[in-house]
Amino acid sequence: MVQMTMIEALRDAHDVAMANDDRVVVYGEDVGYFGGVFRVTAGLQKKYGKSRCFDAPINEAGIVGTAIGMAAYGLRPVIEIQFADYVYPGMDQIVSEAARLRHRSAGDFTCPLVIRMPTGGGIFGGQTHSQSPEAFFTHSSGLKTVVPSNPRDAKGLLLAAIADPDPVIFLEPKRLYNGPFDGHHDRPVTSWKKHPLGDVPEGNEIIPLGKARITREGKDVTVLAYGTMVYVAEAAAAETGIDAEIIDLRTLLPIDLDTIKASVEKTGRCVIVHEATKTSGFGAELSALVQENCFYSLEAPIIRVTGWDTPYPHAQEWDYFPGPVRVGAALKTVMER
Amino acid sequence: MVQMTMIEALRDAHDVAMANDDRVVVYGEDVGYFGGVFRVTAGLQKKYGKSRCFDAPINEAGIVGTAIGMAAYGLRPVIEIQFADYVYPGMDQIVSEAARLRHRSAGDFTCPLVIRMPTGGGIFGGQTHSQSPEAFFTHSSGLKTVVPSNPRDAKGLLLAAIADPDPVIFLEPKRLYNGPFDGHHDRPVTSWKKHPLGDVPEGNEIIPLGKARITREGKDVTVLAYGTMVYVAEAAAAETGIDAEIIDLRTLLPIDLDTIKASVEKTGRCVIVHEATKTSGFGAELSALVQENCFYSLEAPIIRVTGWDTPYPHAQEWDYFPGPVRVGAALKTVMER
Amino acid sequence: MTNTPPLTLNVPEPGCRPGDTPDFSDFVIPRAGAVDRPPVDVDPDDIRDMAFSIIRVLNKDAEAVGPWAEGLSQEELLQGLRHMMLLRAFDARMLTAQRQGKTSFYMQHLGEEAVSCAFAMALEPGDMNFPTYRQAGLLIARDYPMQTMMNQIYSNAKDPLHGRQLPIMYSSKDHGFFSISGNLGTQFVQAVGWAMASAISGDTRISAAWIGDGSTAESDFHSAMVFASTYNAPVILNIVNNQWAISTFQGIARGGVGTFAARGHGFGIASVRVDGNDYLAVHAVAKWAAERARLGHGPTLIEHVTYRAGGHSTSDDPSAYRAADEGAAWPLGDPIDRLKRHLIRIGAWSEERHIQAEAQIRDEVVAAQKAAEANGTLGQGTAPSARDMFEGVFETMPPHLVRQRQEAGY
Amino acid sequence: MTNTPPLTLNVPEPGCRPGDTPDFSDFVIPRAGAVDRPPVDVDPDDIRDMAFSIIRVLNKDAEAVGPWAEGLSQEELLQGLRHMMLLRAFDARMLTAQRQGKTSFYMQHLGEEAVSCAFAMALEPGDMNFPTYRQAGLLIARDYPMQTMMNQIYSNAKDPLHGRQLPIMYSSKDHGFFSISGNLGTQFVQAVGWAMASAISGDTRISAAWIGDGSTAESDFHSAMVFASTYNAPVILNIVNNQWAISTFQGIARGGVGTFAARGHGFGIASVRVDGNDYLAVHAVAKWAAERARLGHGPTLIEHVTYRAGGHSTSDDPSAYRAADEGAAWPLGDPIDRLKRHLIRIGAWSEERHIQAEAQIRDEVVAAQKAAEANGTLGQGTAPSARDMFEGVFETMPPHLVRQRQEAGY
Ligand SMILES: Cc1ncc(C[n+]2csc(CCOP(=O)(O)OP(=O)(O)O)c2C)c(N)n1
Ligand SMILES: Cc1ncc(C[n+]2csc(CCOP(=O)(O)OP(=O)(O)O)c2C)c(N)n1
Ligand SMILES: [Mg+2]
Ligand SMILES: [Mg+2]
Repeated sequence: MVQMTMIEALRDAHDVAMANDDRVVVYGEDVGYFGGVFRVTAGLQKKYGKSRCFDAPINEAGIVGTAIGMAAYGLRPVIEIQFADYVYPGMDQIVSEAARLRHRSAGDFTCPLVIRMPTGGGIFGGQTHSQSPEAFFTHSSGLKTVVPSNPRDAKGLLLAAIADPDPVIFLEPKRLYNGPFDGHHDRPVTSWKKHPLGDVPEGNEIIPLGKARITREGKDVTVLAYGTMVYVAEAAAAETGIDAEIIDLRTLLPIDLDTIKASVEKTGRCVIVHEATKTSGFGAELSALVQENCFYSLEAPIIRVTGWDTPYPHAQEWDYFPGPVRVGAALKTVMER
Repeated sequence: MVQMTMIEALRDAHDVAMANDDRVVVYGEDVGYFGGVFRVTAGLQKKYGKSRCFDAPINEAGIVGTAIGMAAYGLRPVIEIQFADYVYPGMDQIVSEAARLRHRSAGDFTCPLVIRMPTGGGIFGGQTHSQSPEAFFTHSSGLKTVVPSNPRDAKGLLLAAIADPDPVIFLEPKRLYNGPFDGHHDRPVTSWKKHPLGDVPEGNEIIPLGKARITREGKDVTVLAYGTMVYVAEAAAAETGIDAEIIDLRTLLPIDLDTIKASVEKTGRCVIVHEATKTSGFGAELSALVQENCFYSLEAPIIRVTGWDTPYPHAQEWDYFPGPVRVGAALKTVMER
Repeated sequence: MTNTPPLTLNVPEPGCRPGDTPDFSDFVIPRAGAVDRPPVDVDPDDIRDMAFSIIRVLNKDAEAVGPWAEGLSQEELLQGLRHMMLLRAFDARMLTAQRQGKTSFYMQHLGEEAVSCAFAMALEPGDMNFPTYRQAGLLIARDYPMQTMMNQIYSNAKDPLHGRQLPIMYSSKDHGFFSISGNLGTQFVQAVGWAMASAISGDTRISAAWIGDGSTAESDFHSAMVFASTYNAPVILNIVNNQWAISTFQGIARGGVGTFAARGHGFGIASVRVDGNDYLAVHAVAKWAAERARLGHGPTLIEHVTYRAGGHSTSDDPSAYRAADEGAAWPLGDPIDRLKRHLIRIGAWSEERHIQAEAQIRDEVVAAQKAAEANGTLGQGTAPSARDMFEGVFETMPPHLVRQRQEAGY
Repeated sequence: MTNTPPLTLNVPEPGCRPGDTPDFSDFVIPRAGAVDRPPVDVDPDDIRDMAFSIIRVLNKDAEAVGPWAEGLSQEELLQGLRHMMLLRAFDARMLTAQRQGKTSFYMQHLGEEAVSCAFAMALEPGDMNFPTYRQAGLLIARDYPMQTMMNQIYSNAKDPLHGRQLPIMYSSKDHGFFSISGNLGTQFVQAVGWAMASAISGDTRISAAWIGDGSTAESDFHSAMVFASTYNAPVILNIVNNQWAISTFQGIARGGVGTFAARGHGFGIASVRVDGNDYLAVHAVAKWAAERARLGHGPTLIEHVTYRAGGHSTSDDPSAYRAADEGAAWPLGDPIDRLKRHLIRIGAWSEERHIQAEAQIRDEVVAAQKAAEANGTLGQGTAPSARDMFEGVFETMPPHLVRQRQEAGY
């Protein structure tokens, strides 16, 4: 085990995968010589050469499109979209091509491809460095969508994503790159270097996709969260004293329905938290799933705490961000009903 | 009143809008000389000249992007995406630009723009002529999303969309272009020319966005549907004898929550039907909204009847399409619980 | 500049619309043999003029002339003729089958058979095409079984794509034929990625990208050019300029530039035009481009100048937007007729043999069709299972799809 | 072809990385005055060479020479100098303010001031720019209040964009400055649409599109070229080639072609390059392009050749990827210095007056800054209301946003 930040853990996953498998190639904007604007790929070009880690032209459609061609050839491209906010030009290649290649060719061609992108806000990045577009991906059949919340998961899930035979969208909550941010933006954040989840196994240790993790057991209410919101939920539980069971979904699709069901059947209550815009966000799917599967256990309406249906604002960032106060209020409300 | 098919009604809406307002310009692939592959814009170029109705290069990003520039200039572009399946290359311009221009410029620039596209399956169009991508739009703050289900609504809602000061996504269920298809693909479809909803008011009669229409009153269960599914739901109600209240949402965003709430509070049950892929489809949002707003009225779990989480298949079209048998089964299930 | 006249919008118009007399007199056609054949390591900047000319081999008298006339044996030419005739006969039968309701949709190649048939023979096994819907000649010429193509078209029980795809959206990795997408342009940049992968892997295989004239307007065309140029990818970038994109003439996509091939100049890519109705020319140019790619000289952009003699698809009626006799006036002639006349001229063929061959090919196609129809047609006879719709979305079916499949009753 | 050597991937590299000695000896710079000035109705095909040269007016001795040297009075030149100095001083203050935590982010123009400042003066009121984040000179030169820019940068209570946008993402319709997007390239094609709208409306106004060298790789660049070319839109398409895109040198975007301007050739668009550090040259070329557009001769693509002397943004440290002294070695010099020397040479300016002007401009900027800071800085003092975040998503707030605003407590 080595103590790592999330950036280091992601870099390590790349390193391990590239060392083990020649087919793994890594590219994206500023990814090669410089090592990425968040430095996730720093050092890889030097170590593995320019044809395995390189800078790409600023063209997200081209980055995804060429990666699909490479995956069809037999390589295992791992590409970076500099910010999740910039994925839309690549949307057609992702939704119409990567997601459907195996199915439409009946397995004649496949698309083992990982598309990494920093996601979420909390860094005063304004509307184009803060978005959480996961619902676009979960609505596209043929994609898996992963959101790690700590260095250990980041490494294990990224290794699983790279090993996966199908395209995986890998969303990295950038506010967690250095430590477990809980939404208290006026307080310092502990570094992963001093956190148990910063303790990362060496080598090729995979965390399977599709398995959620209960980060806090509780009996009062189930909180479904992922990414940064896991820590916000933990803070809210601690601050309200409500005995919440917090589930870090880790993989949004395929979703770990068994874990969710077992928990909601136990608690009878459910709060869903995400940073993305509310309407048609992934929380809607979670809410629908919970009510379809746990209707008779539910003692109160499910509450969604999410970003608002507005662009992500710059100055009003903390009014937009679903912080511990809003999550705490939802926990109280759901307990009072 | 004139008896019209949906195509004719849409054409008439264009005609009225272009005649009344010089700022209305219409373009898209094959839209000019030929009048569109579904002939919605036939005759407009001849009547209004080549600079108000013209053919566009095959570049959806460019079609949307230029339209944004035109809207910012002060025109009112109405553009056609040939099939909704081809909107993804234009996604960045829609989501990042059209949807956010007013907000990000604090009203300095606005984007009154209508993006029309034929949507839905049932024509053996395979995976690239059948999709229903409405959930992508409802998740993007700043867009309105409209789905008419008959000629009268098509005209009135399109006129409202063109008059709207903000960008509107206008999804036309292509299976309804000629008549109210109810999913019984082995039976002939009545033409709109013999249907009361084919009776379309002349002139500039607007149907306001954001207002649902109850197409069938009932007391047993509320069915939330839009587009083709309205007729499927009607058939299912008739065939099962279940006294369903069927709501044609017409506008998905802004959603008419009042009408939904009043109905579910009355019936205590809810079935949601759409053709799009289930996971993160608009049905998820509807389900979440209903359970948030009507939790204490609900006597049974809300059921979603939707397309499956697979690409839209060619040969298995009727296995994918949520037809009256599946909707009827859901009505029975929801009544038995 | 304050008193300038009002601006006006320029909307390009084709020379001829229904009711007009077709007139191709503006269309400059160099004589066969006129264009030089540079070495494959030529600097793209030194052959800019080739983007404004047309490489042609067969002249009016059906002789093969000039520096691009070489390399194909009589046997190969006869084979080429057979491929094109097969494709045309195949198309004719399938158009009829569609009209008979045996399938939902079909797209033909009428007039464009040389492009894909000749190109196919210039690649090596292992190379990969990223075709559009109008290059079935790549399969026919590579002996992909017609019956299998028909099984796909009929979405029947033997359809290798299990009924999932629209008719003609074939896929065959073994035949160097990438799965066709219904979304225009996407494959153009994927081909570049495949070629980059080959280069990354130290392989010797190359890829070929395909796009229509209208679809060059798509953004993925640009992505392909940017990546191909930057990484010097071993790819052949084919534009099939058949003059029309459904109802829209090529001027709407091409704008103010003389030719589509000229698009390559903005990227330093070697760019040439070829007479797409001249089997020998297409083959020679394809060979040259393949050699360039394989020897590490990078991408070549080829504009195949041809004419879509039929409708866009079975859903289209071209008489609504172009003169009925425009095809007849098309100055580059018919590819089958031209190769046939050449073969007769060199004494390798005759009118009689041609008529015999036509009959025999028709029989072959009919036999394949019968066999395919024994497996069912769309909605008739055995069909791919609904269960199969849920398979193959992922390698391993995740729980939510298992649940949905069960809910669907399979 | 079976025994060909393995392929390899070409990954372009800049001439110089940290530790290397900068070397621009490959960079061919024509002497000032060398490039012809064709009439505005020139056929784009006749000036293809201009895409491979550089229009320059100021020579080594700071004289204005050649056919592009004309038109600007001493007063106008002094004004130009002042605009560039204002922009530089503004940048310096705001960089410091960002370091002091008064805002989250800033992007400067160091070395590129001539491009936007000179261009702004070539347009007419009513014309519309679609800028990127590095053309604030368009506002400064059009006398947009610096204090308002700072209010935006500080997201304070007087921010015209109500705190919604990232610093420097200005918008001012009245100043012909379209709302800046954080997504690269999108505005390039929107500008074409605006120009098409002007033509559709029989207006006389034109638009100007802006994009960086790296961002020309984006697909929207292609969309813009296709639409501008097809409809002959009255638009000026500006590429600001400042050699770098964050850490990526221009070769990654440009690929195998000599210049970015050459991209226009594939579309039949008049394409020229200009010395972006030469105020007079930029102004003259912009005037020429504007006249072409306004007179209906269509789009012009201008590559402004300049150098990003500073970091990409306040989040960037260029020493990690380029030689520290690369900027100093940049052969086109500094735009302010060059115009200053020219003005001194023609007797309109002096070192003393320059020093005075610098001090005075600094004072002006400081005064504006003080006034802006009185309205608050990011997170300090009065701020845009959270309530305002919900406003303006639509013209009329729909019920779901009213509910959310209430839920949020506003
Ligand atoms: C992204 C996308 N947009 C639009 C379409 C609809 N469409 C199908 S074929 C076609 C015309 C293509 O013309 P061209 O590229 O010239 O090819 P051709 O049919 O002539 O071979 C159009 C507009 C599509 N399939 N995909
Ligand atoms: C669609 C999109 N992709 C990526 C980015 C991230 N990004 C911001 S600026 C930049 C570099 C742009 O370089 P260039 O176009 O040369 O402009 P310059 O900064 O040099 O003025 C990148 C990659 C973005 N803003 N938008
Ligand atoms: Mg074509
Ligand atoms: Mg740059």
